[in-house]
Amino acid sequence: MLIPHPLLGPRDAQEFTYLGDAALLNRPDGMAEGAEAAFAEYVYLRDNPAGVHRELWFHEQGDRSWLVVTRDTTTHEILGAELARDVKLKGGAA
Amino acid sequence: MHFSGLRVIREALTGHKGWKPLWRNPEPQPAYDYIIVGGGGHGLATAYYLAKTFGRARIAVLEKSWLGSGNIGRNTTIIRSNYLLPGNEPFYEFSMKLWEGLEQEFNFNAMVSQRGILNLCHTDAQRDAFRRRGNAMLLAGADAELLDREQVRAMAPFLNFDNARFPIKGGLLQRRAGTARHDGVAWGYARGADMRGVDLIQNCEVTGFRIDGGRISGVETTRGYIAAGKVGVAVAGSSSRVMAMAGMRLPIESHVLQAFVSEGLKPTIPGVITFGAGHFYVSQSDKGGLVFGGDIDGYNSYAQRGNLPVIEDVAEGGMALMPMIGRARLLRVWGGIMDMSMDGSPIIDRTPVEGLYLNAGWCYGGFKATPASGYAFAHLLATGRPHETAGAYRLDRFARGYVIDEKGVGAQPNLH
Amino acid sequence: MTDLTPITALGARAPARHAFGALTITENAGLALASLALRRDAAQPAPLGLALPGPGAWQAGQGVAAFWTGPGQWMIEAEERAAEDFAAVLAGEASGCSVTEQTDGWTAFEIVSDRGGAPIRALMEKLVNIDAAAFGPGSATRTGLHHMSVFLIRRAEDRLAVIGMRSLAGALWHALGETAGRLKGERT
Amino acid sequence: MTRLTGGLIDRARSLRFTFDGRTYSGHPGDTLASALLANDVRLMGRSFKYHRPRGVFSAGSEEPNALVELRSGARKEPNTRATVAELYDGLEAASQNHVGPLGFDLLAVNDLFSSFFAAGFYYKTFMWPRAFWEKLYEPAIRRAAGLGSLSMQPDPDAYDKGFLHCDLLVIGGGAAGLAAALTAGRAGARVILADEDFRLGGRLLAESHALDDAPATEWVARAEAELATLPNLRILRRTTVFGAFDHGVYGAVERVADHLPEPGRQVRQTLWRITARRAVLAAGAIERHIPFRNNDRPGIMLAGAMRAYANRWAVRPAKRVAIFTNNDDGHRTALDLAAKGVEVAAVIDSRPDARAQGQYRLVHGLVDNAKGRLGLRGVEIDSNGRKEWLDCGALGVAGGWNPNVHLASHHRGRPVWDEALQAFVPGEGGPCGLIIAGAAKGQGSTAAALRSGAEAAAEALAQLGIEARPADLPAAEDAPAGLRPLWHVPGKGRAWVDFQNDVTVKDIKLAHQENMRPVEHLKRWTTLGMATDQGKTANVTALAVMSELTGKPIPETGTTIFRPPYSGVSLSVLGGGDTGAHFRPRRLTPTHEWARAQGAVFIEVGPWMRAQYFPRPGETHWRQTVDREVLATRKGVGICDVTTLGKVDVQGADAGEFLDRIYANAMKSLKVGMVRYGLMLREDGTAWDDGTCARLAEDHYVVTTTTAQAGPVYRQMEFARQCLWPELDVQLISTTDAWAQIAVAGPNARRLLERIVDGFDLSNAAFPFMACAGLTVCGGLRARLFRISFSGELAYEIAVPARYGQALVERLMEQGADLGAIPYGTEALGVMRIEKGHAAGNELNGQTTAQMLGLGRMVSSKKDGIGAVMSRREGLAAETRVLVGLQPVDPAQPVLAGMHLFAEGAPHRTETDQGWITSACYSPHVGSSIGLGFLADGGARMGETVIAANPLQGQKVALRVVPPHFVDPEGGRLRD
Repeated sequence: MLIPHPLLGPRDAQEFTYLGDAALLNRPDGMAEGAEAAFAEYVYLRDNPAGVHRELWFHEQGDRSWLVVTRDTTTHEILGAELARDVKLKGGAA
Repeated sequence: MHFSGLRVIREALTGHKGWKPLWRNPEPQPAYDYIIVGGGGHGLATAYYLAKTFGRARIAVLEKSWLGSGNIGRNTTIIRSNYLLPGNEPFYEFSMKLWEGLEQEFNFNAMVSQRGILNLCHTDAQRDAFRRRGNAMLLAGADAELLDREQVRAMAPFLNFDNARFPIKGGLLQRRAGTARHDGVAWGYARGADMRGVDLIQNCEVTGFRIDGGRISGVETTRGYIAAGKVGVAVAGSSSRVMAMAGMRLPIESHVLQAFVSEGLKPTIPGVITFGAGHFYVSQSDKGGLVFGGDIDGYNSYAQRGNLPVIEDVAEGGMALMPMIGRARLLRVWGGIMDMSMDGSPIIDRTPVEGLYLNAGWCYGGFKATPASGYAFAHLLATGRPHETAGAYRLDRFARGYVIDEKGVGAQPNLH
Repeated sequence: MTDLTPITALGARAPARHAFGALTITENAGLALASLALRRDAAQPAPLGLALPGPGAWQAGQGVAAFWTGPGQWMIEAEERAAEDFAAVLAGEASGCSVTEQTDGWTAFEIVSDRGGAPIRALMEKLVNIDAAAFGPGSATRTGLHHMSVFLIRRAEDRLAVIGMRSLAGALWHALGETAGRLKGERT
Repeated sequence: MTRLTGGLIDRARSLRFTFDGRTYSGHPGDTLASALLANDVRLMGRSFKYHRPRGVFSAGSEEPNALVELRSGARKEPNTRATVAELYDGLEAASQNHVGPLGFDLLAVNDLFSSFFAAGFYYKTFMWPRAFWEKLYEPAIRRAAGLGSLSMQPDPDAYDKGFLHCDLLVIGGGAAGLAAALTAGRAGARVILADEDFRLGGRLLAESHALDDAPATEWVARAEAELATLPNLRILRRTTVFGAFDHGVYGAVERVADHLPEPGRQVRQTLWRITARRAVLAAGAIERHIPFRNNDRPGIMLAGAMRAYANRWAVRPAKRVAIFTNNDDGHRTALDLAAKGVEVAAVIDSRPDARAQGQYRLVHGLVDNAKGRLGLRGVEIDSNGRKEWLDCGALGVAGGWNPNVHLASHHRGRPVWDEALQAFVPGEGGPCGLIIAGAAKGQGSTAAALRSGAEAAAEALAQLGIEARPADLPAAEDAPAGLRPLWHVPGKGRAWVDFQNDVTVKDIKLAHQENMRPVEHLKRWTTLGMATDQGKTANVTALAVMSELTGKPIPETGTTIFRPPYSGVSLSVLGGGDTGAHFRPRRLTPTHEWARAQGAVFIEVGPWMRAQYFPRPGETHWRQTVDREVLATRKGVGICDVTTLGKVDVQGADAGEFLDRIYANAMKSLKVGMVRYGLMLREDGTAWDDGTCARLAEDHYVVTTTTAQAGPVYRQMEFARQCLWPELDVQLISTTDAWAQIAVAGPNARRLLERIVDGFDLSNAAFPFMACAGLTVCGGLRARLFRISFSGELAYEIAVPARYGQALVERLMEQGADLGAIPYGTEALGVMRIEKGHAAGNELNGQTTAQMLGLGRMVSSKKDGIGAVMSRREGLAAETRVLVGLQPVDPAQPVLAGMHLFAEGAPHRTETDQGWITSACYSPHVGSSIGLGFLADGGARMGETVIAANPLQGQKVALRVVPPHFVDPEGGRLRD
């Protein structure tokens, strides 16, 4: 697989470490009411779609950027990749 | 039709005219008491035990493709009960006991072969962990032996003892573990269920659940609506998709695991050997192929195929462990979809929808669990109560903090 | 000056050097390294007169050079200044930045070809999944090599630097030497 | 030895080789199969199940029959296809899968009882008595099964891997592939042309057609010469592209030295991972056969293969041959062989209206039997009911051609049925960027293949924005095949569909009868297509037979796809050569060479090699050494390299806030110049990693992690920085390797360090427990000093630039000689930390909580640290097991990690299990073995006796529960 790094172009996926669903960007507020239920969902439940999936990859053997990659889980086709930092600053993975 | 050596001889002498279909191809009835969604190993075993052990009738198994086309049709055939945690070990040992005698019970040779599994260890800390695990196995009534380096060498002299990056220090051996002919298991259960009146309906995909007032009333399928008293879902690889139709999100991600077989070879290795430090495990099939695998590819996938780096990684592990396999050739690589759960352990439980039950999250270890999974799921469906060995496999264990995390890696499915 | 005697990453008093056909590999023990990262809202500096390069690039100056290592992050190299507190020098040149000493975190192997770029490309083909033909002079990147993580810098058509973690110097030397040795054995 | 005229062999040179011990000779350009045929050897192997005698069936990598063990000793390679093994001088080959000589295989008895071994028979018997399966039935089956055997010796050859990048990968160097390569190469694109053969040309080498009125081989030579001049094009001969992976990545194996007796200084094979922006699959087609009774006799082969042997290798398969065909292509074989002077007994054509195309006997009819157990002697012809035995030594069978869709289906895209071609062609869902050309997509005539290859390349380049004109191509034959399907010859007896696995038409009928009708059931029940050829010559025929039985058309009966690899790939080359000691790189500490010189014993710790202990002369057991190291450290001073701990430099205005969020405990409040123990949780609330956090300046911290978790913790810190809180001003960089970090522990630690620091006040008042500072040592060397202790003694860790680590240790040893300074390794380190009750990897195993570790109060509820919320879940809060110390009631008794704990008198079962021992050692300080463990309700059970059970090793030991601090429980030593 090749990951289209937004700064470095296509790179061997072997340089990356996979984490999973980009919803992990949306960490609940641990000090809020009902935090435990929110965290149980955040930590454990996944949409796990057969199709377009937004997911986190870490360019561990590269520039150490976390990326949000949009990929089809049925074909492995990659539809785009962004710096996770930018996605988060724009308001998260929703 | 009862299978026996005599029968084989008689048919051989009379041109095999007497063999009957292994199962019928029934048309779906309008309603059943029990519908099992998924005609893979776990679904077929569930139907079998529901009919045989729990004496239930009016049972159908709905399979979107051919019987046994799930992960039971593509795995590395290992059976074992070498678990650590009390939530797991008694269950897998129950499964092991069901394997022993399974073939005589369902009169079908699934080639259950207790040739042993040897987990190698390479550090003192690993040996400590193996001692803890081996003892946990013995406490649950399973068998286990802790071997030192020389005992391992006597069993498997072909391993790399002299020039290894991770020297072999010993191993944990379970002699009763081994392999079984995966398709044969599916067929044995299917035939046994069919003989007891279960309708095995192939090419029948469930496309929706009909839920009235929080209670299941039936399933929509590609072959029409079928009413049901209770519905049990056992669709490894598709669990999230199927349960989404009932409005549920699961603590599961779907990942691809590749498995490998070499060209046929004369007997080369005795039982199952696992090399944790190198992410490699191997056995040899009765046909002579080395059957081996390693880690999952590590990314969400429904594509049923993997990529080259894992193939290389697994081969590297194999060559590091047993360099004498180098001149053997890889014949085939295939990929299956794994329900990787958030703690690496399965779910056998009721759901918030009354009458709808879930059997899922087997990660890449569902094959060895097939008998116990079917038995426990049938128990749950028939009695409404979890089987005594499967009581920890609850859906709410994640939110409540009772996870069963054998590897201790937390809520990251690709590490389990 | 301290009276302690340093050793190279390969554990010797003197840097290693070996020729394999067209390629010569030399341990660059004198190279000083310091990382530089922009802090929030900091303007991009030009330390030691270097125009900091963009993603995938290496920029050489007089005895110093810089290569991009990540968004807002660079590694600064200085020839033959390993014995100095180069990070302190750099920090003085880059206010508003986080600077960290990195000299001893790495081992640099300089690979020089006496037959132009082809042997360098042939070596890269056997070691890294980076398109050697597209990795011309001035390119720099980090990638995997035999289960290790390395920086590659194409210093010139006939020169490649491979910078790996110091603790892996022996393993990296083995990988480079083994591959270069086999290339020599091949028909090239 | 019989050779025809012509051919692409070098008759000027002879190569000697042996087969089953007999010496023969061939020529450069031969394969083992062609050379054996040239020597009139027809019997080459035995089938898998019935051990039937078999000869060569094809002329390529689809070969199901002629499998041999090639080479000898550690280089022995089982299951090697004689049809692709390039002949070299001194080649040794042996037939396989037989007991006794090849001609008198004792296991051929299986064939006599074949009716007992029909499809699926295994599943119906061998069940009684149960114990007989492993002991009797299975071993017998396993010995009879399998094919070749391994040498059981390590592969002595070298392998490597590499990475190639191109605009266009052309797979296959036949007519279509050459046309594609010429088109793309001339356009200036970066092209790789790969072919599995040792010679480019593909089928063109096997045919007698003309291209532009000259032999096709002349055009091939010209094309090859032109390609060689293009700097942008690379030809990989002897290279099999075995798999198509995601995003244009292809796996290929180049057999660098398989055509040589030994590789010498080269690698034997190279694994190439090719990243191609586009690819053209020009893999040709594979001929299919027509099953009839006894159609597996040695001498019966594919008609196209027969033609290849005659034209390319100048080999006649027998003096007198016959052809059985359902299309015009079979007639070509007859013409080519006749032209070479081989006697053609007849062409038997199943099409009633077929016409002879030359001077040979044409029979309208079928072949329905064959005789000649070890080599064909004749075939029985059925011409409208008239039966006749026809003498012949070889029969060519031409059943039509199947496009070689293998790679096109690697992404599980299903081939589709082409009614006109009566064959499956690649369908939708193929690998992205892969364009199919030539016979692989049904463009089987030479002219069509050339055209299709050129067009495919132009199309691929157009997609990349590279302009290319299809290459101008020579005039070539363009005849239709005129095929009329004939899938098998009806009749009694066994007619083979899958040769290697002995699957016959009858087996398929039985599968149908037993309702094993879906194609996957058919394959699994009969083992069809499961052999080393992946059913390349069997699958489509089997589908057609099943389709006849079900009455459904072939496409409704099913399709079949292939999986990587295209043909067998040696595990050696997939492993790529990094095996043995170089399987994974080893990380060495800055004092590694020094430790080695001291005679240290090393141990693998994750990727690192660490000194485990430093034996001295006279010490005969490792325990002696470790006890000495521990006692000497606790009495004087010990020195240990702890560089392997992860170190992360954290800077920025918000560094403190950031660390507050990633640690369970507070770090923002840490004073500059101080160190704090830090505990990290996973977001699920489980204890994850621990270490120290030192504040060097207001905006500068240094975090240490455990050795094992250095990578994951750094990754998690970057995740927190980039994905959770990018608004914080924080910069991270690892400095693990940059600093040699040396622990100096023991009552004399301060005195020793005072001798090397440059005027730094080490007094307890000036530099108390948990202080840190930057300073210089040994006359101006930059250093960092941390007053932290893992051993429980007065201790420091001193860090200097890594290249000075060894010199520093030497200096410390020299300066500490009179203070009793000794080096200690990881064993002594472990003993001292157990004696002090510090948690390490065995306790922090990812399954335990802060509460279990006795650190529950460290988890702050006043801030939103990672994992804090989930650590409060019901199940975690209800956990009563806590870390305790354990000491044997009888000091002579052993304590071992992994023992399980039980209340006295309780049965030893899963249900009564109260915990386990995590770490244990012999404590020279206590004078007995001691352990740490998690015990249910352990905090309330001090002084109680519990039973540690180790049924695995037959041990039961009574242990007293004690606090987990065996040394200096008040902590006076480390604070003074």
